[in-house]
Amino acid sequence: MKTVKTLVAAAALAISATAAHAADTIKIGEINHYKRLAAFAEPYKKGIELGLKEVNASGGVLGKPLEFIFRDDQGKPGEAIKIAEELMTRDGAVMLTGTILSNVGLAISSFAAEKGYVYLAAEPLADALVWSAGNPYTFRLRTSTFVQAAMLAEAAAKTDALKYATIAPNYAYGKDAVEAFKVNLKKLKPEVEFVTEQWPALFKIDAGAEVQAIEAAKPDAIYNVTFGPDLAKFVREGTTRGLFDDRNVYGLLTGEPEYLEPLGEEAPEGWVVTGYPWYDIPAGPGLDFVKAYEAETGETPKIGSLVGYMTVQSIAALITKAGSTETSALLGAFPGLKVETPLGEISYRDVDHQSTMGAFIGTTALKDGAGVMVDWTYKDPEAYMPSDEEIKSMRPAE
Amino acid sequence: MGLFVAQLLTGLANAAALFLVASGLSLIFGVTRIVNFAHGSLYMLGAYVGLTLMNTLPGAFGFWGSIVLAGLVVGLIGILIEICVLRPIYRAPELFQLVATFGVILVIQDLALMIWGAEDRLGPRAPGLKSVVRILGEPVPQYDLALIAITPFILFALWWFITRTRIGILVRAATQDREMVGALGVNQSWLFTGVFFLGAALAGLGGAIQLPKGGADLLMDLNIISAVFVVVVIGGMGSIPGAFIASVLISVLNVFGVAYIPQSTLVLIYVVMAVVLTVRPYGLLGREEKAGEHGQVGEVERPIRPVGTRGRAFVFVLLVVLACVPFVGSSFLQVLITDILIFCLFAASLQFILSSGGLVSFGHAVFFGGGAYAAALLVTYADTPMELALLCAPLGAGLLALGIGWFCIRLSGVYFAMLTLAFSQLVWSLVYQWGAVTGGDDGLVNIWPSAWLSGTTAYYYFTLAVGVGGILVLRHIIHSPFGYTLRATRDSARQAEATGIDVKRVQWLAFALAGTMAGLAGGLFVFSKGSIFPNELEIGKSFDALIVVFLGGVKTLSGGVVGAVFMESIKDWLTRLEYWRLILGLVIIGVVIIAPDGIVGSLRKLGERIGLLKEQESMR
Amino acid sequence: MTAVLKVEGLSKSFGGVKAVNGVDFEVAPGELKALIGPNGAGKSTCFNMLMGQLMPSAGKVYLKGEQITGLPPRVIWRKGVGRTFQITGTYQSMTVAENVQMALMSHHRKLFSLLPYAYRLFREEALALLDVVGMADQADRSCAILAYGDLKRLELAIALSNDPMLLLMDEPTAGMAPKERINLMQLTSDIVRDRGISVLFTEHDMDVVFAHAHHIMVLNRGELIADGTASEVRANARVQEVYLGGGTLYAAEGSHA
Amino acid sequence: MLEIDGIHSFYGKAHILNDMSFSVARGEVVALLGRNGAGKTTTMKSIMQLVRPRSGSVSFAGTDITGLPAHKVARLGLGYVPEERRIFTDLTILENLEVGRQSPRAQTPSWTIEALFELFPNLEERRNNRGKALSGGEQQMLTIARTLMGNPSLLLLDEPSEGIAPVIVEQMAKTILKFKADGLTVVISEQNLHFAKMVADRAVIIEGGAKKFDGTFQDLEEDPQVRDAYLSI
Repeated sequence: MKTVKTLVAAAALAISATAAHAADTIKIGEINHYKRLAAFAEPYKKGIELGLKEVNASGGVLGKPLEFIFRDDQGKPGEAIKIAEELMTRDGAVMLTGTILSNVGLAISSFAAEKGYVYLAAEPLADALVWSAGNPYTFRLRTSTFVQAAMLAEAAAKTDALKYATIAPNYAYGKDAVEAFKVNLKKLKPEVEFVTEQWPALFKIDAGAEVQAIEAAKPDAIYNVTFGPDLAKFVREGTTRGLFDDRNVYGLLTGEPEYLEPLGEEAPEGWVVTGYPWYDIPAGPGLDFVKAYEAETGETPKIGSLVGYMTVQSIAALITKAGSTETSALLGAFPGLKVETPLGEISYRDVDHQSTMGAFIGTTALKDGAGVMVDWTYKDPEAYMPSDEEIKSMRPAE
Repeated sequence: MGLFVAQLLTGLANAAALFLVASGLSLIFGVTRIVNFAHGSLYMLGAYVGLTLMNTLPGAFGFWGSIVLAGLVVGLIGILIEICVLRPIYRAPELFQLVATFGVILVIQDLALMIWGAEDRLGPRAPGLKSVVRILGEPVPQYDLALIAITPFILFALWWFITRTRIGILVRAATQDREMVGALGVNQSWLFTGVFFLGAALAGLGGAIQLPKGGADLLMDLNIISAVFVVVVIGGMGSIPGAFIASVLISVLNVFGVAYIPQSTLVLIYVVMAVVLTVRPYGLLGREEKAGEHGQVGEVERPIRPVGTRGRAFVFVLLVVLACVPFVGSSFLQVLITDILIFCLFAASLQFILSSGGLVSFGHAVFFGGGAYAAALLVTYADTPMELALLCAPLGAGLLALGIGWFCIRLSGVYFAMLTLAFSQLVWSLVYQWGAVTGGDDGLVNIWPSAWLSGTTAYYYFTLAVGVGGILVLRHIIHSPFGYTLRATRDSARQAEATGIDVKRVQWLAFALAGTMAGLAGGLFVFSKGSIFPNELEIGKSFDALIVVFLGGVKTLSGGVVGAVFMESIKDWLTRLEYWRLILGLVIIGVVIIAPDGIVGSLRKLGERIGLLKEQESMR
Repeated sequence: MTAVLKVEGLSKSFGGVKAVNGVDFEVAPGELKALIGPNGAGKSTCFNMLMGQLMPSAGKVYLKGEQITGLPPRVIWRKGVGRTFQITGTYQSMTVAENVQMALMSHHRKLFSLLPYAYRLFREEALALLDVVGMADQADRSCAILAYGDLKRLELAIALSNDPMLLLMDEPTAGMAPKERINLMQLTSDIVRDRGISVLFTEHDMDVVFAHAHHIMVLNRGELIADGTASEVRANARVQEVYLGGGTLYAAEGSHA
Repeated sequence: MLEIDGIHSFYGKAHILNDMSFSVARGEVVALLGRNGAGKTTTMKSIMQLVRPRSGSVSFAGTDITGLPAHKVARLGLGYVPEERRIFTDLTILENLEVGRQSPRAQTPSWTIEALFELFPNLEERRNNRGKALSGGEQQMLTIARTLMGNPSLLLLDEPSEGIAPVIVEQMAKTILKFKADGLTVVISEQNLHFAKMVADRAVIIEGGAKKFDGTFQDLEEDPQVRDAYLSI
């Protein structure tokens, strides 16, 4: 028993001793899944660091340097909330941002609303964040799942395909992505039929079995939401077994460098995908970013790099507009905030706090032994979003 | 028909890697009694090493050579782990070694990240086996056929090795009585090391051989380990043919599950596991395990007494200090202590059933998460006020524990542990895949306390009262007749039965009580975080609790609480560092080696040696 | 007078092998009766069926005329049968007194009580029982550090805690030195006499058996081949052949013991 | 042959052997006598180095074996037969024997499986049966046979008569005398004085972890004080 107290006492001492801090920088609390999803989080972090360097080189915000405190949430929402509290109350962060996992994003969002902290969800894709579980304190940068799925549905509706198969990881994001595709496609082309829906467990795909099950349903086209190692296995088995021959395939996020690059020369050809064709960006702010990023890191950018970079830009613009780091000022400045980014000007919508960052949609091809997107276009999201009334009816009363 | 055959073949091909890893785990467990949690990490290393070698060595020879070499390299890594980490602690209490293997997982995770980087790697295809063969019109990849051909060969080789060679006989003899094997002139240390080499090499082989069907990524380790446990348990711990049958069974079932119930593949596997264990408690080919058959090593637990006046004064002072925290500490400190208190209550509930009851549960988080979900579901769907929902958390978890306990309590030892794991994973997969009700992975959010408790400080005091209260209640129960009865069933079930004690009933109620307390902790948790997600009842959460109990000291009363405080505090500090998992892993391994009796047990011994504590009467 | 224990046609087969085959016997009140036989003769199987650890394949067991066949051990214990084991089954993590208190808590049906401190319950009663077996001075020692002979005595005290009418003792003196064997069996005999308890025990030490048992039964290959007084059994040719041997070991000493 | 010199052995903190010394000559049968808990088994285990003495030394055939791992001690020719018949119940009789097999050594009786089956005919009948199917007596024979497969020059037998029917005990005594005739040195620990007298040349009485008497049985009979104090029949 004795040891209990000694330890508690020691722990309490250690914690309170390090609590002092100086306040000559503006600190932003950044929480992410750095360890277990390092493949996605690291380019994002590098994007942030590039953004910070540029912001601070031009004098920071409100005359002070901008600083991000990066913390690892271990992939646990409960842990993320503890860290969020620590960032806000001990480390002197003025607002929270980050997270790639939707569930962590949702947890922080709920926490931010309860405690009255501003939270910019940089990467999580779940639509619930801004719609069904939306709240006044939460804003989101990245293009929503719904919009990207709607863009793919639009492309799909233009073909003769009537029988669709879907495959998506069996968790909330996958479910949202399939639902959004179905809703949008049915709206455009009511006669389509979904002949099978496959739900492999996230990162535990049994690709051979999935391919067989889809093949057995004899679809005209396939809608894919798998990503990461699941996607690699699915593509390999599907290619080997001829699943993709003479079929249209629509891949949500499949064109993002994070997922396309590891496939190397086995990247599928002719899939219609959303992604980020950094290698093909015309001159302008988009290319400037790519060049700056390559120069800074020696690596080619991922979509995460872009999101990280735009997160810094958004926050810098937000604080500048608010003229203060007080929560009330930030909250007042956020709706309608306009930000100049590599993708052009985006704004944070008043109705659902979602940014107007758009998406690239194009077709996959092989070039020099690597998968790329060709014939791509960049589309603004607003045309694909539900109407303001629909959104208002989804968002909880405030 | 064609499709059916093709599906069967896919299942058989998928069984290959699973069987290799599972047979390695089973072999190691069979001989050393170590439940090697780090086996998935060896599988991951096999994949990375194989990939690196394949990129260096050209052609078909290079490909197959790389697979064999990867096995050998991982086998050598296994030897390193065995000699550096496990050898020093073979004499520690039973199952203590699993804490060390957990440390190994953390270390390997960070090392792999350092060496191979964060990006997923796609495995190369097998030279000459890149296309498909048409069987009854269905395409079957050539490599699948190769795997189907190789696996029985490995099974046969292992079987031959175990049953027909002298070393195999020695291995089986050592499984039963290590000391005796040594007394007959066999160097058991090297036998163990050899077995560890073989088991690790099999895992490495599994990792390398699956490369053409997948690749290498940093999530492989934990992704395969639960499937491997399922296979080993269904097949029967220590049985290699059992591991084979179970990997085929699970893989084939999975293929058909994908085709016919694509939404519930996870649930399917755990249902199969629960059913098999309920019908055949020791797995398909496992043997009945008598508790203590393999010699529960380590000292006997000492007689207990409630703490004296000095101890009570100490607790009182501690409580006063904790009560003063809001006046001096930051709001974060309150949040941190709230977290720690909740975890302490959770760990104490596991310690109750594990130490006093001798029932090692590998799935205790199901009651923590179960309680949290009970409360969260009530709030979400019935707008239940927080006070009532919080009351329902322990009740819900207690009911769940009564249900799960009814099945599990019939077994003992490692099989009990594995059945609790199966049920907790079953509940987890239900919560995870039944999104319509539980929100699945997106969890249930906006579960906040009532206004009077919504402030950080108010909730801090509330947790302090309920959490410490819960821990004290558990402690008192250990000293009550029921606690003594529970310890009696642990010390000698036979004697207990022969003196009027209904052993299973006592264990069942204790299990339910522990579940209830874990549920209370879960209830406190959900209202402190405002949300609940499936990861709170996942295998990892159960391991967290197990580790702190072992780290604190199994054969003590306060081990769980001390371990929880220790672990949460150093985690809070370490997670700020870049390679914190590496450091945490090393810290865990270090503590395990330095303090084989756990922190409390070792401090107590130290105290006795330097004369601070009264020494216990020694034998004779 | 009703027999305390009556066994009729008791049989047990394991996978077709008959371990115990049609055994009949009685134990009278106040009787100290031994069950001997070669290893594997079925003594332990027999004992385990009497105490409910094993379900008989056939046959009946009566305790004071009441049928107890197949009841679980804990129920048989509550009906007044105490048991000691060949390998002691005490609670290693408790003190000597607590071991007895545990049995008393069970006897007084306090097992599920959550409020009182267990170490205070029935302590006087426990000390009295320990006094009977001469262990009172060791009441507060940890059971784990007791000498083997003391453990055996403790087990006897535990077995007495529910005031049994019958004690089943499986090799009560196994692993003890000759002097201790005599002491323990003397103690048992005294208890049988003072409390009017009946005892059925198995034993390999013929000194102990011949010196203390009122009657001796011999079991061989699952069948009872003799049941009688010491001299009857010793004179039985069959018993000599299968069990006692040529007599080089015990013939001489048996007479003067 | 075997020299034990002032060893102190502990289990954890418990001091079990206190300055134990005795020696055994080649071809001799020595019985360790004493009540349960006196330290007989610990003495055996300390010789085998299954329990490592904290001080003092054990030497065997001129080699200091103190602190060696048990398997090395066994390879020097010390054969240990434990008390609780620790056979490998999942292995067949033949496999049990295989575990004990070591190469023959000079000046020591060598054993083959055939020779052992001649000595213990019961085992031959059941050669492919698993250990758990054997009766207690057969298990005891198997433990001895298993150790003999290592061709030991000195045999440590821990309580060979315990829990065995008298008729088997007699057989056992004959077997041990045969070993002696073959030139094997034997140390047995016993509580059964009748049995010890039948086989042993010399008795060593242990009490409280220390040696209290060392001499022939005749000496013992003539020293009633010792006899009554430690053995008391």
